[in-house]
Amino acid sequence: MHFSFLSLLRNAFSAHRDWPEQWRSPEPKPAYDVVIVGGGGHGLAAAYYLAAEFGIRDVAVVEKGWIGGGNTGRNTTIVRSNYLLEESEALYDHALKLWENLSQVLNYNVMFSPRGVMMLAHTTHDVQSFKRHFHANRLAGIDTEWLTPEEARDWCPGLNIARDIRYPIVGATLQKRGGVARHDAVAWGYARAASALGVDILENCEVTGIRRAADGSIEALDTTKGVIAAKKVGVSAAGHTSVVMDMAGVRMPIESFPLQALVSEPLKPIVSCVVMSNTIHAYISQSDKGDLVIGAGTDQYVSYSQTGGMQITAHTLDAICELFPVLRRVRMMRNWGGIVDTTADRSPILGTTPVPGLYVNCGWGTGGFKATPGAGHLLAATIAKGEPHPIAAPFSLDRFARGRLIDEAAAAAVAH
Amino acid sequence: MLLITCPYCGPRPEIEFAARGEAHVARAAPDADGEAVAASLYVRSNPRGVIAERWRHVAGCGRFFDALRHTVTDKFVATYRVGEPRPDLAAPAGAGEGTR
Amino acid sequence: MADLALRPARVDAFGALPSLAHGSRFAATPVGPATRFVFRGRGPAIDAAATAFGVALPREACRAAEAAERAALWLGPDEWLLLAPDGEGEAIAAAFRAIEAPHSLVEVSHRNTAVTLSGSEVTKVIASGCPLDLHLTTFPVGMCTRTLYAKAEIVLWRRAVDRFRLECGRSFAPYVHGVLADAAAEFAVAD
Amino acid sequence: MSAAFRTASGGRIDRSKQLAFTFDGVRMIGHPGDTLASALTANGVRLLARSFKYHRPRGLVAAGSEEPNALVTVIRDDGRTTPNLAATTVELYDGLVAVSQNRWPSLKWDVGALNDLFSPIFVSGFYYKTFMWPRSFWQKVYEPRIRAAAGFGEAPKAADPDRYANRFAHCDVLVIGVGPAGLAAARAAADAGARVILCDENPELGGSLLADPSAVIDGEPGAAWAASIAADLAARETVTLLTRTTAFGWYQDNMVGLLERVTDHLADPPDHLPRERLWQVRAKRVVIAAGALERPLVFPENDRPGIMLADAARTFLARHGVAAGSRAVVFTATDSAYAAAIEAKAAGVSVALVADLRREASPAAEAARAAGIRVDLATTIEATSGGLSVESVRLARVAANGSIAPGETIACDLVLHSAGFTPTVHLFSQSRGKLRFDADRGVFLPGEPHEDATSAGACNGAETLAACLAAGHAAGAAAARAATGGEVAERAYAAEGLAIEIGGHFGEVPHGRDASRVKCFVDLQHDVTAKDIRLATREGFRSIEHVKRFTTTGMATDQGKASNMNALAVAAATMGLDVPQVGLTTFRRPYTPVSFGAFAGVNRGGLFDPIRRTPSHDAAAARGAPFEDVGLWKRAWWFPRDGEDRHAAVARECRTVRETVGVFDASTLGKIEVVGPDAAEFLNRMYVNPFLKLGVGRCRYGILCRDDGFVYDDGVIGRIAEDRFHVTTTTGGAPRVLMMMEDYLQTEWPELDVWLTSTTEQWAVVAIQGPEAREVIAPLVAGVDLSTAAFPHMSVADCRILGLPGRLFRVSFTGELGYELNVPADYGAALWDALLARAEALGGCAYGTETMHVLRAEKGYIIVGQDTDGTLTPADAGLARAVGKSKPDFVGKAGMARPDLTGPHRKEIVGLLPDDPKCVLDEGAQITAEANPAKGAHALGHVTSAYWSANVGRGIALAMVEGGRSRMGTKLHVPMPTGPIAVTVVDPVFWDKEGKRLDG
Repeated sequence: MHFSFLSLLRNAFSAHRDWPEQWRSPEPKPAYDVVIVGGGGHGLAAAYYLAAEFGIRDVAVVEKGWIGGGNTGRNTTIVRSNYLLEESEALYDHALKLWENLSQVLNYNVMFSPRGVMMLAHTTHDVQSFKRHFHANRLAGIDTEWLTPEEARDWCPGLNIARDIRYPIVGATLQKRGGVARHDAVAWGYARAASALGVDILENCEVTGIRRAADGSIEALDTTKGVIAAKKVGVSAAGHTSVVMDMAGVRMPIESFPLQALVSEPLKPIVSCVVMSNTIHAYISQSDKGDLVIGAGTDQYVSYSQTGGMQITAHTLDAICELFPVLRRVRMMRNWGGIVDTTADRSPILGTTPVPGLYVNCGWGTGGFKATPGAGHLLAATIAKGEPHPIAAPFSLDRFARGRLIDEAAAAAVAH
Repeated sequence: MLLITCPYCGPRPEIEFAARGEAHVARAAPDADGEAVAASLYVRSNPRGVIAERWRHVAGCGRFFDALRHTVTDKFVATYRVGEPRPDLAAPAGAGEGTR
Repeated sequence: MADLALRPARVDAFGALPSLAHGSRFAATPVGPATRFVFRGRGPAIDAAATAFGVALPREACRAAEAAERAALWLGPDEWLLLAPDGEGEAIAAAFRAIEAPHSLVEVSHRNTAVTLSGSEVTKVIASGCPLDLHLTTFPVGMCTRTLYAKAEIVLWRRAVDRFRLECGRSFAPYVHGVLADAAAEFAVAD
Repeated sequence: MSAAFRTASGGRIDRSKQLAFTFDGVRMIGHPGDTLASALTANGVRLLARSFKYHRPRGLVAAGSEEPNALVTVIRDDGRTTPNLAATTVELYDGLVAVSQNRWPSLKWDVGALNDLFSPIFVSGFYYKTFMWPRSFWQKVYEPRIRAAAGFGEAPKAADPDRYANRFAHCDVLVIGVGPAGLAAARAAADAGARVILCDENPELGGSLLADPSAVIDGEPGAAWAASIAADLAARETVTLLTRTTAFGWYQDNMVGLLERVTDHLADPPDHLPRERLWQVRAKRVVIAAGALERPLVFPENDRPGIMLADAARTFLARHGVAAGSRAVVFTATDSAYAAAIEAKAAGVSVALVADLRREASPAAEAARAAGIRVDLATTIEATSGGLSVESVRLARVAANGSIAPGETIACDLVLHSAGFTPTVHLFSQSRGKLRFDADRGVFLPGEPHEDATSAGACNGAETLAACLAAGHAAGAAAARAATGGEVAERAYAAEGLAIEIGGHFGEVPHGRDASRVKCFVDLQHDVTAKDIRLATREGFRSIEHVKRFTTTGMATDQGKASNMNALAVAAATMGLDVPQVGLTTFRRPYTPVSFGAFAGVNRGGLFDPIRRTPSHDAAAARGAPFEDVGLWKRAWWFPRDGEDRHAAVARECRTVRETVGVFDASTLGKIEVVGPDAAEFLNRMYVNPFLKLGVGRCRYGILCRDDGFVYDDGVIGRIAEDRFHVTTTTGGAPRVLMMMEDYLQTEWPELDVWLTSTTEQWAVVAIQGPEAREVIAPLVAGVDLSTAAFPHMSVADCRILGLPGRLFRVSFTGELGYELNVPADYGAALWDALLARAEALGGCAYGTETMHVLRAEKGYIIVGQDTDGTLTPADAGLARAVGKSKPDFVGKAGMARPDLTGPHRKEIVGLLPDDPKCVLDEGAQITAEANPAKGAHALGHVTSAYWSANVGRGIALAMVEGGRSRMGTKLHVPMPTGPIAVTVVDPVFWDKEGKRLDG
């Protein structure tokens, strides 16, 4: 049933008794052309684009829990493409362009809200680093502005631009096309659209093994719902990449860390855009519901526990209170943890693997949500064509051995 | 905040420690090729289970040491000094008993 | 010697900050200028160091030993912080030159600065920023260790039930002093 | 004068004292011992809030922190304004000012209530289905309106001036919740000799005992018993007793976060006290005695003001001497609510009847009848009426076959309801303990623990006072034994009191209304009804996590304390599944909300991060020098003279250094003393440069890479003795370089006899640079022949400076004759003053980091972290010659040999000269081959350093350029918003290419 205000109105008269399920929940077929491992935003998007754009509809998405229950439903929903390096700019702006029409394309309001992403500079080194971003983005055709502290305050009232604080704000970059979206809706919207095109979404179906043919190529998956044969398999299981790939005998250059986030109680509008500070480790936005959505840092050790230490939360909130001193009395309502698969160069791995028929999309670290439509689209294209999509090509698994790293972190991280 | 048993100082809070990644990963030989370098620098077992990892009690005795920890429960199984072999979990835990 | 005339006065970092005094409840008093060395070594060098310094270097973790005006604090299995009155630096360095066994002796008299924390509420003030259990059963008199106070690395040494010596890097003194003052504020007024 | 609904006597309030307060500007009177909720109820105020979505009028549902409706803003002043506080948790003080939220123009007349008319459209998840057309309207029209309507309270207008404290604490046994079970547990643990911390969110200890007049323990009234035990515990040195303290979060290894509210209950908080204190408690064992919460019945229109939980009414009565209404209807599915009816009647409230969903009369029902209260069995409420307060309810009879017969309408201003109790398993679940489903009672109980924790009392399923006390004692004794080995004698408590019923009725009650249209609220704050949950399951949201996210049930500020089990039951019933099959949503931190300020604590303003100052800081500040942040350090940026702006000051400093002499504070550079027979061997392995042959008294510029082959840090390394080196690092790099060196030393090469000691803060360092440098220092230095012959460039010597044991380096980061004088840091200020006085006498001056940057750039000296960014090899940085190619190994040797780390595509550091000599390029600007590149054109590199060089008389720059050294003399372009700037690639040395000036 098409979603619209009219359909909503019509169903109001029948007390909403006639809404169909948003996606089918079939039993697995014995075999599929393509099986996507991981029912998060990335995996569901990949399945959708395989069916919608590449005409491959014999597709299943296997999800060990409930769709969108991993990092998709646990992140702070920031969307931006103002990255430094040309490869990253192309990757994330590809995703941002898809975000801009996603609600209409999926006929599902994912509430993409381009309210602007502001990144604060506090030191000389920040200014050098962010000016470099600013100029690189301009050259790449990615919208970006450089703001004085006063302009930053005007764009986001409540921001503390006093000069006498420990790390005064000395400037900022702003990407107006960046913003936030409703994370659950992204997963549900892709699931609904994919299901309508014939994609089977198999929830509570955990992969327990990967079977390979004599020639080493992908043959089938062992799952908690039985053996599922597949010509091609795309692994998009953020938080469990190493575990799944290990089943295929592929060791990954990835470590998984706990990442915490939190929300405040609902407040009337106070933070008008997304504000990020790398130097004092804080990022914050406000949801349509009024919650302040705040991202904390990662813990320092590998963990799949989806929790994290109090010192991490505290460190984030002391930074938030420095940027917005009016928020000290505001209260944390809910705090949770996710698992981020992290690579050495803080860039993802998206493409083929040493195993024929096996494709991987992983290592997005804290940047996965913003890439959702793009990652899904590129993974679909790569699986459909059997070779990396040009935008994905630089993010190959072999770049680490060759030394052709795409190091977004290095440019910002090193202090002198 | 984890409670970590330093093999020298005993149980201490995590904020005194620096995690230094997977243990027992050999450094690449000076003439190693790219694959070997990548294996040494980047490829990690990253297990969903017991991991052997390196810690330094940086705001304490300053010593590096190794630990076995379960990555789902976050519980330490054992901590042991650099150079000591990875404890056999089948054997009864001896010195360097975990934090619990 | 002419240059002695030039010799300026020593400015201890904690000494330059105001003392905190809240009656018998809490006081923070600068220790003042002192001589400090970090001794590092293993095996025979440790015994030789004890002879040279005049204080047996503790082998037990996190313990300090004192003799006369000098003290040796265990900071790590091969690391001790040696404390002595101001002005004994060159004498101590000379005494250690005789040690044959491989070791490292580095003067850090000015790297650190120290304050004495005391009073009936002293452990509460320290516990505002130090994550260790300061109960006498777990942090007895004579225990010393490197640890944290808020965001500063410190060396904490318990001299008596209600008296500690806190050492930190000289540039961290104003920060440590500020956090101590904030934590001690509630003891400015008797309950 | 006493408030209308205040009982004649009773309650744990001080009637002798009056407290004046206002709510939405109306002045009222309460007493010490009141909460804002009880005081408002006493004054007959029922309308306290509007709901989130439909703006329906709402009153109190509960008496504790689980209250979902009555959120208010409490105002002391602009900075001390606290939104979203549950009125039930706000202790009354004289002069308290509270206002309602999320309504306009007023609580009574709220325009937002229009939403209620559209509620047939505004069902769960409606926003996913609409607001998509036209596309631009989402951002311009729909979302702004949604945002304006959403949210509850407003953030304060001004910064919060209050202080927040932190306390790390440790104990053998932490007891969470101080009701009967908690008191018994704490007493047992303390008697066994354990160090005990016990905490409770209430101002008074005793928990349910305070609200149960029938409770008697060992012959004492329950409340009195609680007081005496608490007093006994408080007197013990081994016990820390915390009231107004909520255990909000469980972290790993038995670390529990507590929030202590220190001054919010005071009319005039004294300055010396923090507002709140965050306790980080590490407990060997934890006893959770969190009790149980009464669960609402889900019936049509169950959200009107005056409809509250029976247990809440009992609490208001027993603790605050407040009758919640004048004519009550009691609606129950268990015995628990009968006490409320009987107590209410005794307090003079007329009780119309008790409507009991059950078919058989229980002893409690008989007792109520004996007390003259009408009891209707098999009876439900299928409608309520009223505007800003409930006015009547319509009963219905539930036949054995489930058919519903409409019954009479009863006028009332109070409906007390109870579905039974739900154990509070939040913290146990947070601790990652497994919950088990008690099928008989339909509730989740603590199962296999993950941490060293035990649950005792009602939170573990106990229903009687005696059982809670026994369980508490056993848990406390066991916890103490496990933590300390201490023993305590068995203790049997003689106890009578009200028994609660764990379990009872779950989900929507039977009624004769159209279930697809009538509003039976499950989550009151978020306006989630039973039909919303059915809609979610109909649309395929089958996991309870999906139901929660789609309907937002359980996501309100109360985190679903009252709604979770009912929502689960409705979902399970709709799908025909058992509750465990649908699953339970995870309980997330915090149990109740925690202010940001409490986490931030002292980390604010000047104490947000340590501010590290050098010994000469005050002298520089006295000269008006601005400072720049480098790591934690404050470094003097430039030294302006009268009327000089930054540009003029830096230009003058630059010229002065090259013409005469300049004085620079280099104290922040990291320093590491490397000592031991293997010191040279160690450095030879760490740095890319060779060090074995470096002579004593000589220095070498060292480059440190990581094993990936990328430049990590650099610095000058001097050999003080055969077995002693003085290593310097970048200012920001000092800690991580020491960490890296210790790592290799301890874990890769433990066989080396060498030790590392940080001396960064031991030495104050002043650099003297310029033709007159030797002249400046000569009189202050003793014990070293300063002639170039005896002490050439890159020399080091221990000597006496100002008569002090010092260390002198002949080094230059400017290209001029230069020295760096090290003296013990406590003499640093004196050294600075002495040198600056000498230099100024010779026409020299002090210079700051900006001039240092310009001068080094004129010489093409790189700054790691500015001209490199962690992706450059030494060769890329033009330092290939420094790499000890013949060395068998060094850190980074294999890494930098990887195929793509060499070749023409590599970015190399070169110099750039803008065609317009007056132009100073923008650091970070991109470099392209074409003057006007197309969007997305490939950048050849970027400008890493750019300055106006007063000495060269033009703008100069360093840059990373692809194949840069092969492009010498070629023209490139720097596209700027204002248009392209043409530049020429040149050698990065702009000044004294021959290096003659090093010797003055």
